[in-house]
Amino acid sequence: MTLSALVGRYWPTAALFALLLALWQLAVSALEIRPYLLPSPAMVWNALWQAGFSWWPHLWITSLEIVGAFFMAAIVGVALGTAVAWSPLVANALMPFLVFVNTLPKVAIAPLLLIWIGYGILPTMVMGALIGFFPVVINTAVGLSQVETDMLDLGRVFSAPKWKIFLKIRIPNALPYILSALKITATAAVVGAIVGEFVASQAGLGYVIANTQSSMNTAVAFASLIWISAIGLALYGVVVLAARLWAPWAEGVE
Amino acid sequence: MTLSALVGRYWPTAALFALLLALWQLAVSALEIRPYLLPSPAMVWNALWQAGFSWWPHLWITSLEIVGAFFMAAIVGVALGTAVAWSPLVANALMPFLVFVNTLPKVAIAPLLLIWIGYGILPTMVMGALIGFFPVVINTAVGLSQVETDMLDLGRVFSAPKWKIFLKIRIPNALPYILSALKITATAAVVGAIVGEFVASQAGLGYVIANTQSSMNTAVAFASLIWISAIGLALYGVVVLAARLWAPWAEGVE
Amino acid sequence: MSTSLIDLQKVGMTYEAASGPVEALADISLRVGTGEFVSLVGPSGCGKSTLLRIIAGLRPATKGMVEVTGEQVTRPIPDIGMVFQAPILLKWRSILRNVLLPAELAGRDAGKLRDRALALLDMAGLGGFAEKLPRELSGGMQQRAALCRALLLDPPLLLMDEPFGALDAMTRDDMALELLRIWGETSGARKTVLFVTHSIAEAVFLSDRVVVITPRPGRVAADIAIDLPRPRTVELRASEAFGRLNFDVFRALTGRAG
Amino acid sequence: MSTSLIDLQKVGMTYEAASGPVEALADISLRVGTGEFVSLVGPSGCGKSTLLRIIAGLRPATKGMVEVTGEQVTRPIPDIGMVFQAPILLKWRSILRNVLLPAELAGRDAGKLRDRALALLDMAGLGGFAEKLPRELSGGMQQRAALCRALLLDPPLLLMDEPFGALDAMTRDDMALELLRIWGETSGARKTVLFVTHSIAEAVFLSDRVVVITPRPGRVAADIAIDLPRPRTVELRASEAFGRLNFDVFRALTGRAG
Amino acid sequence: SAQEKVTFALNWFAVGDHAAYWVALEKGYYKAKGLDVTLENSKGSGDSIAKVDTGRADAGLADAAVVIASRARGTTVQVVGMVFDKTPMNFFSLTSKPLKTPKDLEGKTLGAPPGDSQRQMFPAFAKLNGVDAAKVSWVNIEPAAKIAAVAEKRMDGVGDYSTGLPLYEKAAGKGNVVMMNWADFGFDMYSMSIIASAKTMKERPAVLKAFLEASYMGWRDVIADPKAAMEIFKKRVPEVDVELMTPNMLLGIALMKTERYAKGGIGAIDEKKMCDSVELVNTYMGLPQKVECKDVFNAAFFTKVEMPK
Ligand SMILES: Nc1ncnc2c1ncn2[C@@H]1O[C@H](COP(=O)(O)OP(=O)(O)OP(=O)(O)O)[C@@H](O)[C@H]1O
Ligand SMILES: Nc1ncnc2c1ncn2[C@@H]1O[C@H](COP(=O)(O)OP(=O)(O)OP(=O)(O)O)[C@@H](O)[C@H]1O
Ligand SMILES: [Mg+2]
Ligand SMILES: [Mg+2]
Repeated sequence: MTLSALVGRYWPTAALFALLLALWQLAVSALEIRPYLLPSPAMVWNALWQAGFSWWPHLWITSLEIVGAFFMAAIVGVALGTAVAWSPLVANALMPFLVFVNTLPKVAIAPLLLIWIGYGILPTMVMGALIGFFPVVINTAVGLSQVETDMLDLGRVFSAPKWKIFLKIRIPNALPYILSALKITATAAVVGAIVGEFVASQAGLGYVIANTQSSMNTAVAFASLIWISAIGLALYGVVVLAARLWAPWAEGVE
Repeated sequence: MTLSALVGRYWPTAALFALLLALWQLAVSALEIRPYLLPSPAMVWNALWQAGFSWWPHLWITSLEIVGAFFMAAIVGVALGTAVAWSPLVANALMPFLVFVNTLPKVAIAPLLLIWIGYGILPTMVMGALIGFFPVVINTAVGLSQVETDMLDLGRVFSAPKWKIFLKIRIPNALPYILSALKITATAAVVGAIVGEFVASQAGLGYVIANTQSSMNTAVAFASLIWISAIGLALYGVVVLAARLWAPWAEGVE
Repeated sequence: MSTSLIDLQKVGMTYEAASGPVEALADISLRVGTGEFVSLVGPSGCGKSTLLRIIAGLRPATKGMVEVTGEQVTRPIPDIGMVFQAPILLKWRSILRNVLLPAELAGRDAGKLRDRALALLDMAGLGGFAEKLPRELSGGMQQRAALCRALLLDPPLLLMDEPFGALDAMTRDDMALELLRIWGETSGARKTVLFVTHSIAEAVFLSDRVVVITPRPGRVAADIAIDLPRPRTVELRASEAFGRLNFDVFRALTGRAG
Repeated sequence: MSTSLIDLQKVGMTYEAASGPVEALADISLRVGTGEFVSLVGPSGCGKSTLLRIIAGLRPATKGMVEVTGEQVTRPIPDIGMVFQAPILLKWRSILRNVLLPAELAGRDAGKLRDRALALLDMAGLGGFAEKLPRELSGGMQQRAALCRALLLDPPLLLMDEPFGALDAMTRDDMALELLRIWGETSGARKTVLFVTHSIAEAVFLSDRVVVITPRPGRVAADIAIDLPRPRTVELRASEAFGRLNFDVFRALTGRAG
Repeated sequence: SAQEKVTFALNWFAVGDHAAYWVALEKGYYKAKGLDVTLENSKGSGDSIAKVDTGRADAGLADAAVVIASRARGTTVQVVGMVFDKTPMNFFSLTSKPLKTPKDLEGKTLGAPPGDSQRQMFPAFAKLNGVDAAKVSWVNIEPAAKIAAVAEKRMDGVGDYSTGLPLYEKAAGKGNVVMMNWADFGFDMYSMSIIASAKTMKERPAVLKAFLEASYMGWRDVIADPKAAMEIFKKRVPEVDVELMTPNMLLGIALMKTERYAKGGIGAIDEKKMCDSVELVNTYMGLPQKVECKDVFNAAFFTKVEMPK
C-alpha cells in the first residue's frame, strides 16, 4: 500500500485515537485525576522512553509468549473443533467438558497451574492458549456444521472418505468462521499471556505491570499496556493479512 | 426430551466426567497430592453440601452478574459488530480501538476500572461484559460481511434502504455467526464475573474463592468452581436451546 | 410504443478480475418502449444476465449510456420486478414470507399483500407449499416462488432472467400464458417486460420483439419484430408465421442471417 | 441390455418436515440396463431429483427396494458421475480445480488428470476460464463446468439432473452430441446414463427409453422405447418418427395417453 | 439520630486480623459513637489506598510501605493509627531446604507478589545483614500461589507475613516450615496501618476519631478473648475458616503485645519508627520524589485504648 492509501485508510482510526488522547488529557487536567490512578498521556509517553529500565527483554519475552499461545490455541482449537464436528458422540462427550474448562477462572486455579506446569515462557504460553482456545473450538465446530447438504452430497457422490470431505469441503467452507475465531484468539492470547505472567513470572510486560502497580507507578504500567496493545494490534493485523492472502474469497472486516 | 433420549444423548459426557472423576480420585490417592492443592472429589462433594455457610446468596449474586454480563456483551457486541460491518469508515476507525480495548488485560486494569465505576453487582457485570463482548463484535461483523452478492442484489432491486437490508437479509444470514459468538460469550461472561469479584466483592462465588484461597480451604474453592461451571453450562445450554428455537435453520454443534 | 422506457447507447461491460479482464458486453444499443414485451436470446455466457443487472442499476456499465424513464441509471431503479437466474430464496423464510419479502423491503404492509401472495403461489402451482422452507422445494418450484416474489408488488417493469428455465415444457407453457395475462396482453395498461430465455419458441410466442445477442462479447445481432396477432394462443404455435419467425431467430442466433 | 444395472421396485419416498409430510415418490418400479441411455421426464416437483438421489445412495427411500449392480443401495454407490440440478461449485476453487475435485476426493492423482480436465473444459467451451472462480462465470457456464466435473473420472454410470437446463438451444444441441459421443454411442463400451430433462425433444433425441413420471407423488406414467437408429444425427429431428415419438412422450406427460 | 456513614476499606478478603472490626460492629461500638460502618474487601493495599484517596472509602487498612510510596505518587492518605507494632515481615521456607539466616538467601530463588513489602524492602534487609542482594532472584507470583510455591518446592522461599504460618503448615505439614522473621535480624518497620484521606481528616475529624477509637476497642476485645472474637467473626462472615484463622489471628495478636502498645495504647504511632520506615522507603523503593516523614502520618485522631491485662 502506498502512503496515501494508508493515510486514506487509517485516518479515521488516527482521528479517533487523537480524540481519545485529547479527551484523556482533558479529563486528567480538568478533573484533576491523580496520576497514580490515571497518568496523563504525556507521563505515559515519558514512561515509554524513560522507564528506568530496558523494555526490550520484556517485549521480546511477552511477544514470544503471545505468539506461542496464539499458535497453540489455534492448533488445539481447530483440532478440537474438528473433533466436535466430526461426530455427535464426540461432541456430546467433549462439549460440556470444554465449556467446563473454559468457565474455570484461570486466575482462581493459578496455584494448581503453577504447580503442574511451573513458570516460565512455555507455561505462560500454555496459560494463554488455555484462555484463548475456546472461540476457535466453537467457531470451527459451528463453521464445519454450516455446510450445505448439496456440498456434502457432492463429496459423497465421489465416494470421498469422511476425512477428505472435511479436508476438501468442510474445512475450506468453514474458513471464514475459523479466521474470525483466529482474530478473536489473537487478542485473547495477549490477555492470556499477561494473565500467565501475573500468576508467576520473572520478566515480560505482565511482570512489569504487576511490579509497577504495587508501587503505584501507574505511568509505567500504562506504558506496558500500550506495548501490549501494540503487540496485540500487530498480531491481529498479521491474522487479517494472512486471512486475506490465504482465503481471499472469505472477505471480512478488519 | 424424554429421559431415555437424554441418557442416549449425554452418556458420553457422563462417561467422560466419570472417567475424569475416577482419574482425579486416583491421582489424589496414588500421588498423595495434598488436599490443599487438589482436594479429593469426596472432599469437594462434602464442601458442596457442608461448606459451613449458605451457597444460595453467592450463587444468586454470581448468576445475576453472569447473566447481566452476558446480555450486556451480547447487545453491545452485536451493535458494535453491526456498526463495523455498516461502513468501512466506521470499521477503520473502530476496529483498532476495539482490539486495543480487548487486548488490555482486564485483570490489570480491574482495580482502576472498579475505582472509576465503583463496586457491586453492576460494575461486576460491566467487567464481565468487557471481557466477553469482543467475540460478538468480530463474529457479527464477519457474519454480516459473509453474504452473497446475489442476496444483496435482491435487496437492492426492491429499493430497500440499507438498514432494511441489514435487518431482513444480512442479520438473519449472519445468525449462525452471532449464535456461535454467543456461545463463546456465555462462557466468557462467567470468567468475567468471577474476575470482577476477585478484585473486590462482598459476596458471590468469586468472593468465596478469594476468601477460601486466603485460608487454603481448597475444597470449598473447588466446590465454588463447580458451581461456577454449573452456571456456565446452564447458560451455555440456554444459548444452545434458544439458538435452536430461534434459528432452526442455523443448526450447529452444542 | 410511444416513449422508450429503456434506452441503452453503446453499452459495454468489462469485468476486471485477478485472472484477467473479461469483456462481457461490447457496444449494445437497445430501446424498449413502455408496454413492450422484448425477449433477449443469445448463447450462454454472452452477457444477458449482465445486461439485465446493468439496466436494473445493480452494476454500472463500464462504457456507454443507460437510461430508464429518461433518467441516467446510477443506482438501483425503483419499482421493478426482477427474476434472477438463480432463485435466491432466503433459506430462513418460508416460501410465503419469501414472496412477501419485497413488501417488507419496500416498506409496504406485508399483511395486506398476504392474500395476493397466496393467490400468486396458487397460480404458480405452489398452493400447498406456502409454509415450506425453500430447501423443501424442488428446483423448478423454487424458481416459481422467485417468480411470484417478483410479481408481488405488481411492478410496471419486469426484468426476467430465464424465469422458466427449470420448468418442464407443460408447466412452462402454462406459466407463459399466465405471464402474458399479468403483462396485460388483453387489458389496457401493459407492463414493460425484458425477458431472457433460451427457448426461441418461447421468445417468439411471448414477445413483441426478439433481440438476438452475439456470443461474448455481446452485441445486438438482430432485432426481430414479432408481428403475430395478440392475444397469443397455443394454436398459434402451429401457424406458418410462427415457424418462420422461429427460423428467423434461429438464423440470427447461428449467425447465418448474413 | 442384458443385465439390469439399476433396479427399482415399488420405491416410495415421503419427506417428513415440520410443516407436514410431502410424498414425493409413490411406487416407482424401473430397471435400467447396463449401457442404456434412459431419460426421465415429468412435471416440475414430481420427484425426479429425489429419484436420482435415491439411486445414487444419497438418501434412503422410505419404501421399496433399490438395487444397483445387483446390490442393495444403502450408502453412496461408487464410480458414478453425477450432475446435480444446481452447479454446486466450490466457490474457493478455480474452475479447473473444481473439475479436478472428484480426483482429489477419490484419492486419484489430480495432476495426471489435469490435461483431461482441460480437454473437457475446452469441449464445454470453457477453454479460457480454467483459472476463473465460479462466481465469475455465467449460469450456463457454471452448469457446463459441473458437467465436466462429473465426466472427469470417466464413470460407467452417469446420473444427470437437467445438465443442459441453463443452456441456450444451440449450445445445448452441441453438448447433447458431445454427451452421446462420451456415452459411447459409436464405440463399443457404452456407459449407463440416467438423464433428467425438461425437453421432450432432447429426451427423445438422446435416449434408448424415455420414462415419463406423473405429477407428485411420482409414479411411472409411461416407459417409451425410442427405436430411432444410432448414431443419432441432427437431421433425425426432421424425421416423422422423431415427431411421432415426441408426441407420444407429450401425450404421456399430459396424461392424454389413455 | 442520624448515623454518620463510614466506609472502611479492608486490605484483602477476610483474614484473621480483620476480626476486630467485625467485633466492633457486632458489639455496637461504632453505633454507640453514632457511626454506621460498612466494611469492604479490597485486593491489596494499593486498592484500599486508592479507595480511600478517591473518597470511595473514608478510611482503610494498608501496608505502611505502600502508603508511604503512594504519597510520592500524589495521594493524600495518611496513617492515623497502627495495627501491628512488631514487623510481620518474614520469609517462609521448608525444613528440607531451610532459609534460617539472611546468608542462606544467596543463590536462592524467592517468590513474592510484586507489591509485597518483603520484596520491596529486601535491599534494605540485605544491606543490614551483609547479604548480596544481586545473588537472590525473585519471581512474581499471584498471592494465591505463594503457599503452593513453597510447599511444592517450586521456589526456595517466599516472602510473606509471619502471621501466615498456619497456612504454610497446613500445606507443608506441621514442623516442616521454617521462618526467618525480619524482626529477629534487626529489621523493624511498620506494616499494617489504618489510613484516612486528607478530606476525611479535614471535613470529618470527629467521625474519624470516633471510628479509630471504636476500632481499637474491637481490637482490645480480640486480644482479650480471641475465641469469642472468632465466633463473632464467623457469625458475620460465614465464609471464614475458623480453624485456620484462629492461629492466624493469634500470631497477629502476638505482634501487638508490645511495650509500646502497653504504654501508649493499641495502635499507638511511634514517630521515630515511622520516620525510619519512611527513610527506608525513600531509599529503596525508587520513588519519583522524596516523601517527608511528617506528611505520612497524623496522630491527632488517635485515642488511647488500653491493652487488656
Ligand atoms: N461477477 C463476474 N465477474 C467476472 N466475470 C463475470 C462476472 N459475471 C459474469 N462474468 C462474465 O461475463 C460474461 C457474461 O456473463 P452473463 O452471466 O452475463 O452471461 P449470460 O448471457 O447470462 O449467460 P447464461 O446464459 O449462461 O446465463 C461471462 O463470460 C462471465 O464469465
Ligand atoms: N429436502 C426436502 N425436504 C422436503 N421436501 C422435499 C425435499 N426435497 C424435495 N422435496 C419435495 O419433494 C418433491 C419432489 O422434489 P424433486 O426435487 O425430486 O422434484 P423434481 O422432479 O426434481 O422437480 P424439478 O423438475 O422442479 O426439479 C417436491 O414436492 C418437493 O417439495
Ligand atoms: Mg445468465
Ligand atoms: Mg429437480
